[in-house]
Amino acid sequence: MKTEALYFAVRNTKLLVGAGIILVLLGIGVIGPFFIDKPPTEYVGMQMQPPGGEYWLGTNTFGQDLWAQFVHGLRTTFLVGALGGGIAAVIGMVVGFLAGYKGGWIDEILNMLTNIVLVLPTLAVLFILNAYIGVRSAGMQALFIGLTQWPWAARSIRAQTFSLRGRDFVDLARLSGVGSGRIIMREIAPNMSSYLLLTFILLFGGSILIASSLDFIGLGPTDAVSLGLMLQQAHQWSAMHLGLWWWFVPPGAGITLIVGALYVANVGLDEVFNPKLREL
Amino acid sequence: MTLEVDDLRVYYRTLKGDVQALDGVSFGLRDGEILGLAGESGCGKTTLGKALIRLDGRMKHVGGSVTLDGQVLPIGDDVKMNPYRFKQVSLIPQYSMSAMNPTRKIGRMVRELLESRREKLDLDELHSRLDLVELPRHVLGKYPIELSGGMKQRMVMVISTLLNPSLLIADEITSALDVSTQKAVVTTLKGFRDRGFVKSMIFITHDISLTNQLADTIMVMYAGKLAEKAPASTVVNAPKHPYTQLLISSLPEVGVRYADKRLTGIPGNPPSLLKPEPGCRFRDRCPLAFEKCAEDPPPVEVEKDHVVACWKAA
Amino acid sequence: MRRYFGRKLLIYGLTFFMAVTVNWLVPRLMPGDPVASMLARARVAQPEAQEALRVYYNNLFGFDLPWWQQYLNSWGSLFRGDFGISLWAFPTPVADLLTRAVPYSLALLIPSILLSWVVGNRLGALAARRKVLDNTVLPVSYVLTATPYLWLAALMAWGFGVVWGIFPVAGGYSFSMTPSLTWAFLVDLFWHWLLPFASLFLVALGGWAIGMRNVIIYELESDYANYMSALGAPQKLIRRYAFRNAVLPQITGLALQLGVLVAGALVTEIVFSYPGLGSLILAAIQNKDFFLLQGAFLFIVLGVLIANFIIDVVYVIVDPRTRVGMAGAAA
Amino acid sequence: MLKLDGVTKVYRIGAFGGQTMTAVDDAGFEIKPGEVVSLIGESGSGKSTIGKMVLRLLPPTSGTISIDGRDVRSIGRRDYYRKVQGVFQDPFSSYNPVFKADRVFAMIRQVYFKGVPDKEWTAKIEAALDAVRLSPGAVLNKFPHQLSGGQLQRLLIARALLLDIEYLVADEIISMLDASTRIDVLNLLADLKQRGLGVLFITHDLALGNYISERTVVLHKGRIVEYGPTDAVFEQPEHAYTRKLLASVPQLHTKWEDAS
Amino acid sequence: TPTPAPGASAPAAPAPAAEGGAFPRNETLYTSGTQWGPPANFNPIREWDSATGTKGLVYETLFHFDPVAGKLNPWLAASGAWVDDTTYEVKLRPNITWSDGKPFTAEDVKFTFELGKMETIPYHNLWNWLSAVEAPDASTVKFTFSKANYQQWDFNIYSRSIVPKHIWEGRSEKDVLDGINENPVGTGAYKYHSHDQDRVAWVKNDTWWGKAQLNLDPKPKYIVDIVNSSNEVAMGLLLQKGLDLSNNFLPGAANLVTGNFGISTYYPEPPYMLSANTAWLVPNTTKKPLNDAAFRKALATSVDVKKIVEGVYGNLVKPASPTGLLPQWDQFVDQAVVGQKGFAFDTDKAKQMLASAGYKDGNGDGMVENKDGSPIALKLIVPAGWTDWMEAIRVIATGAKAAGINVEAEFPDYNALVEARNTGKFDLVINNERQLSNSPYTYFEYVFQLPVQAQQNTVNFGRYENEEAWKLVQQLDGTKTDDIEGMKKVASQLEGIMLDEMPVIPLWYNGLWSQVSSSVWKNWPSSEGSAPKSAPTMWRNWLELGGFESLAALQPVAP
Ligand SMILES: Nc1ncnc2c1ncn2[C@@H]1O[C@H](COP(=O)(O)OP(=O)(O)OP(=O)(O)O)[C@@H](O)[C@H]1O
Ligand SMILES: Nc1ncnc2c1ncn2[C@@H]1O[C@H](COP(=O)(O)OP(=O)(O)OP(=O)(O)O)[C@@H](O)[C@H]1O
Ligand SMILES: [Mg+2]
Ligand SMILES: [Mg+2]
Repeated sequence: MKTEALYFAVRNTKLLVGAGIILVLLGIGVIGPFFIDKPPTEYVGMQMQPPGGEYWLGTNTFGQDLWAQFVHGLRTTFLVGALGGGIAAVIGMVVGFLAGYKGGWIDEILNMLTNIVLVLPTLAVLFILNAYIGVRSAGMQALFIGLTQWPWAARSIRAQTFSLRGRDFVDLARLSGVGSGRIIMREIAPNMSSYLLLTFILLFGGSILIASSLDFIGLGPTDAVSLGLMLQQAHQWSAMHLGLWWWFVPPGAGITLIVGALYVANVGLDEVFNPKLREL
Repeated sequence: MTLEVDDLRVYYRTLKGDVQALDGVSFGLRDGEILGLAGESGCGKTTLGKALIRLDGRMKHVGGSVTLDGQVLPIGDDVKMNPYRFKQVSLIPQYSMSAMNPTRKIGRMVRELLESRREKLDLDELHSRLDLVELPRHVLGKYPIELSGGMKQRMVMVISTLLNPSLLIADEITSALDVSTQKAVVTTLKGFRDRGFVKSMIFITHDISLTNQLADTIMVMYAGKLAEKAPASTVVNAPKHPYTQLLISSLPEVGVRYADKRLTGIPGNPPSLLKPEPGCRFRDRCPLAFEKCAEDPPPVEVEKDHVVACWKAA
Repeated sequence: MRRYFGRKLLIYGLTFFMAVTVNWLVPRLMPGDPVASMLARARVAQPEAQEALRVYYNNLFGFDLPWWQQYLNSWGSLFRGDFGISLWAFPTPVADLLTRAVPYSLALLIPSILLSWVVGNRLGALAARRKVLDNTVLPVSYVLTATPYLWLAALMAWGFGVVWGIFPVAGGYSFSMTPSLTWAFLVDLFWHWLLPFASLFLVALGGWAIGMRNVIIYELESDYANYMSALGAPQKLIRRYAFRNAVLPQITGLALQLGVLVAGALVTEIVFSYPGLGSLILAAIQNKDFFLLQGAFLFIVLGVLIANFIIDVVYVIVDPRTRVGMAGAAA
Repeated sequence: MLKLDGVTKVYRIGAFGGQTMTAVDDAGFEIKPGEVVSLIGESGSGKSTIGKMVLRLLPPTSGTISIDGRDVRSIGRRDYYRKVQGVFQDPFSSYNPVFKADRVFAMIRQVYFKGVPDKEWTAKIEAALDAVRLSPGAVLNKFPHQLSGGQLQRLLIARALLLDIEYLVADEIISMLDASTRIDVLNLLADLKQRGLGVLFITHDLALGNYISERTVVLHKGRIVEYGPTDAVFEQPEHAYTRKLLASVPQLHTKWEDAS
Repeated sequence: TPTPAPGASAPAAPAPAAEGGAFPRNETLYTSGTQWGPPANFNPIREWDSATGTKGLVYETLFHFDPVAGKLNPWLAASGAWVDDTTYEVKLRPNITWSDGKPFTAEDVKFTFELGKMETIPYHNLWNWLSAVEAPDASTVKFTFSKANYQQWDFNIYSRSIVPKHIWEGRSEKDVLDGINENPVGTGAYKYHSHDQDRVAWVKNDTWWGKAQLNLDPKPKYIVDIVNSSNEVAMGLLLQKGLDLSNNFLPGAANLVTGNFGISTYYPEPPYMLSANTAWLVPNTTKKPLNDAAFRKALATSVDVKKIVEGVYGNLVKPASPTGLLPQWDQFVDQAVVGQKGFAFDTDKAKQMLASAGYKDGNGDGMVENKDGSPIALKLIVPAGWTDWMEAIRVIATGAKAAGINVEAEFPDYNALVEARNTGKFDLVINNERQLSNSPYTYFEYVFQLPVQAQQNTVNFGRYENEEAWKLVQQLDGTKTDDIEGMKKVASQLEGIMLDEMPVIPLWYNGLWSQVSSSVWKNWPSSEGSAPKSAPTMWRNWLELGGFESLAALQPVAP
């Protein structure tokens, strides 16, 4: 079963392309900053330089090196995505597992809560929270995103748990005297590990998109450079009208590439795990 | 002769290679005959049933031919096969509970299905058939979800036989039912045949006792091959193939008690169909096996209508 | 059925209740003296105006009252349609600003949601299990859904507006116009609407196409589809059935996506300086106009809840399963 | 003695348990050590529900289940499961597909045999496997999908045997098996019975119930319609439902038409 | 430097031809850069948030002030003069009518100034030293003072909009302060036309008195002021010729000027803009080592303002003079004092100054310590999100570090910054909250005002205490505005104190942001040729500082 998944994994172009792009970008984001000696906000002098040999992505109106910003921005963007997606996934898992496994009134309450948060337009909530409480670090931003993005994950995990709970091996574990927590962790979760991975990937991508919206609206972190902030700055400083396309095209393309690659890899994985979707 | 299957080979394509699920099966079916298809799980019953109407994506028609009413069925070609479906070959699926589009009223679905096959819906005929299976006529105005499981099954039976096909395939349609419902279904099927809604029928099940209630002929398969085919009573009472014999003897019947008579099963497992070794596929489990079994036993008609594929029986 | 709606309404009610409560609570959770820090944030220089604002805020929040009374009062004013007074556009009532902006937002949202949903579903359905189409529609759709709304909007504004100069890139209508029911004005309005609409439409389109493709593949593999093929029904009919059934989860998907779509519209409006709620929210954030922000928030929540309810009703109308199931499964 | 007394199970379904459905209604019977009681009834009649209640996977809505006179609710779960175990209908779904099949043993070890040294444990497993006539080499260290249904069911029984159980709930344990394997498992149960095990044998196949059990309970729509020694139930069924059921059983050597 | 997208200069977007309720392009002046929210009111008393043009286009003041000539120009007034040391008499022009046809009289002026007796009116504190306003006849207003603050008075007479008594009489205090004042009735050259969320439109008042009496005749029939949603929008509109005058800070505007887009600024080369206010680096003089003037001076010497001007602002601003006095006040700068005491960027000199003041790097980390050996770690703050300033203070911190002063840039929330600044809980902060005015008095007041209070809300954030300097500032206020020499004398002394003590460190002059397009209207103010030299701006309170004159000088491109 595992070898079969691996067999399909290495033959699935979607997965390979998606994962490849993500790895390359991740690599740039993780390793890149070590090769850039100056901080990304340092202005290196020449302003509005188009992309070229010295400044790969050119410079902006202050003469900041956009490649340096891009590289650091990738890092922040991945961080916010991973953290926000991770937090959402954890909450989604806890709520989903508990509701799905325990059932009864716990399910009723958690389900109600999930539905409530689900219909709330979360970006609007984030606006309010960020504007008031003044979220000013990437970590906090990720936390807030995580706190609002979990419901659909919880919902689908709940459904999956619910169907797994009825499986005989769960009953068998109970007959072996195993406790609920252990059953969830050791019996149910491993059975949906691929599903959990897929959920996390989607949350990861979603968090990045939300973060970019927040950044763009001026509620981004002040202690970091992110791709969304680059877009915001480019917009604020009229890059479009000044013809500085190299200021706003790469960060947006970066986000699109990351999120798109995540989604595509997700489909690839889905096909690997789910025989029904495999191409014949 | 309605149906003539000749040396049919259908394989499943898998990663590890072809699963030879149907490896040279030949048999015939006369007008009005009901063939019960029995055998251990995984022996290729479903594969045979599917091969006669619709191969799924992974199935590959490797060889052999199927002739129905004198026409060779293009079973390997999904598109060319279409005109024969429903009109000549039809099936009652195992999944009757979910076989109907949940969002269409049944009557409308039937109409659209027929129209798509350029057939006119004969409402009177439909009504009379509904009466026959004791379904109220107003079910046509309902959604499938509004019917109980038994009603859905009967409805599907009516739909599948609406165009009076020559051959009807019923694969495990009773295995999820309790005994009294099983009986009703089987009786209905028989009625269909008797009224000429279907000319002949292949009834697939692993319950030999049940097959015996309905089938004129029983065909026992083992690991993708035909083991024995004979009139029902012959199979039940005087089987010739060692596998059939062992199978029959392991069936408890009402009245047989452990305390009185201890039945025994067949030791061992059927062989893998991935790269089966040549020779009789049952020989590892066969109490009568001898050297000759290393060669493939050909099906031999040992007496009229009684075909056995075994060196010992021949 | 009544139970179903009852339950839905309960959830919506609770959601609204929670939104209002959060709205009420958040300023009170701010560290320090909220009035003082709001005054500091509102860039009002004049000391006199500051004082007036302080009095105003204190009255408004009723900080001298017991908290439960403050809370009840907030509900009271809400039901009177009183969202307070905007600081940014002092002394315009927030409700006025919102009602003026909402038509623009709706004009973007409703057509883009509906059209993208319809077209996206068609596209996805077409693509499913058809190699060539699948290999073109799908990648494009993925790129589209992965695109941040704001970026696509910026690209379009740049390309069509700045570089080619075909479309205006800001405002709801030209500054040379005064609103009137003339053709010239309506054309102008449409011209300004087109780009923001198109960028919203495109991003959303991708999502629906992908969703539909995935759902319809499951439908095409479902038992009824298999049965129909076994009976020789043409692909056309099977696809038609599958499409209809796949659309149903997509309706639910629409409800789930509403929040995201609204968010997309907000940032798109900002890129195009389109005079809807998004631009209002941006102004509120930039000018620390918390009354406006809160008002906009409640407006959006209310809008989304109403839209959700409409979707629920539609769903019940189109899916017989829910109706039957809810009436209590028949024998 | 395992005894059910007035056991009723009402499921709440729908939102906030708005609707109810009585799956088991006032069921009472008992199982003695060394005895097989078969529980027969059509699909949905509440057989599994009873089995699960006995296994304490579901709490009864009312009524009591007792073992040797003690209400089971007063017994700790772990102690209870040392005495009462179950095997379920679908051997394939009884194993967590992502783990090796012999993990079912390891789970028991973790809870009940923490201190037992490896060697002793291996010996214990081998003994249990022997009792169900499995060879350790053939079944240990394999994934569930690498084993046949019969093997899997026997492994589960072996697992139960590790605990020196007194009662076994066998819920349709053979219905998914092939005719030829079926009888082997059935024979195994019969052997265990002779060793003093009490078995609640749940089935919808009357022939099987008849083959193995001492007493039979016939369940219809959650109610017990017939309860008595198997011979009596099969030879002189008192309830019309039982008779109908019996008449519907396909017999190998007699056709329905001939019977009626 | 790259040029903006070439297509940007292509003809305006083919917005459908203007018809119906539209403003004909060639008769309309489009402006932007002043309003950051929807036009909220037309109440000239609310001069901080009334719709652009309320004051200046509709309501007028007694005088205008010409910063170039440095003198008051009579506007509604025909003349004004001190009849004695504490009495000021204004003669009004004849034949001025309100736009509703009623005559404008001395009673209106008296009424307007007396509104200030209400506590919430912005000019309420005028009555601390104004004792009475009389209107002996229809064209004469007499102001009697308890104490004559000549400099402040001049500021008042060109700043206070005169409102019609017959309409405002009887309005409650709340109405006066908070009223929206729809359909404003003024004496000005324009009348209210219409407004929407994102614009306010004014239409020319054909019977305006100034046509005859001032010989001014503004040509635009309509003035439409567009509410800023962002600089981006303003720039886009400007490039598409949808906007004639943009008073936004448009970073990169230099490129527009040099890049053949038909867009120009006051100066065709750096600094492109006139100067409007000074950005200061404010040290908290109550904290060690910032309480040491020598240290402050060393810090001032370490700042590379040129780098900020070029790097951050792309030369749109110019470095401030060591006194920080705006160029318009050049005559008050005592060059001798500056030559002797002034400072300029010089890292080595800064190091030297630190050393000679006794600040040494004892622990060898490259940064000097306090005289007592404790480490120095100063935080320089600007609000988060104020991007140009954020950039600027990074430069400052870098320069300071190079000189051995450990300065870190930090970006707190605006709210936190204001709190820290007003309560004196900061080390270093940037501030520019003083505009050009009629008098350098306002600047010195900003720097030296005493007494220092628990909360310093608008002035002297550095809490610098120097009684002598504050006396001098008051003395300056008491100097008559035509006594230039007297003013210069006081100013020179104050400049001396400033340069010795460095209570604040002037950095650069923020520009009077103004980008104009000559596609529809020409004759914009410019440093070149015979073009008008007035301020090309619609900024709040600047219409009286030359803004209106600039509008009035415009000529249509196509007649
Ligand atoms: N999609 C598939 N891919 C690969 N192998 C398959 C596939 N479907 C069936 N097989 C294999 O083909 C063989 C025959 O399967 P088939 O379903 O015809 O058996 P069956 O007799 O119908 O069994 P059952 O009684 O369990 O329904 C089996 O060995 C099975 O493992
Ligand atoms: N968790 C549950 N919630 C609600 N109803 C349930 C639940 N489990 C079972 N039921 C219902 O209770 C009734 C009895 O179910 P049970 O599983 O005991 O039947 P059974 O006799 O074992 O049937 P089968 O032969 O199909 O296994 C059925 O109608 C079933 O639908
Ligand atoms: Mg089968
Ligand atoms: Mg059951």
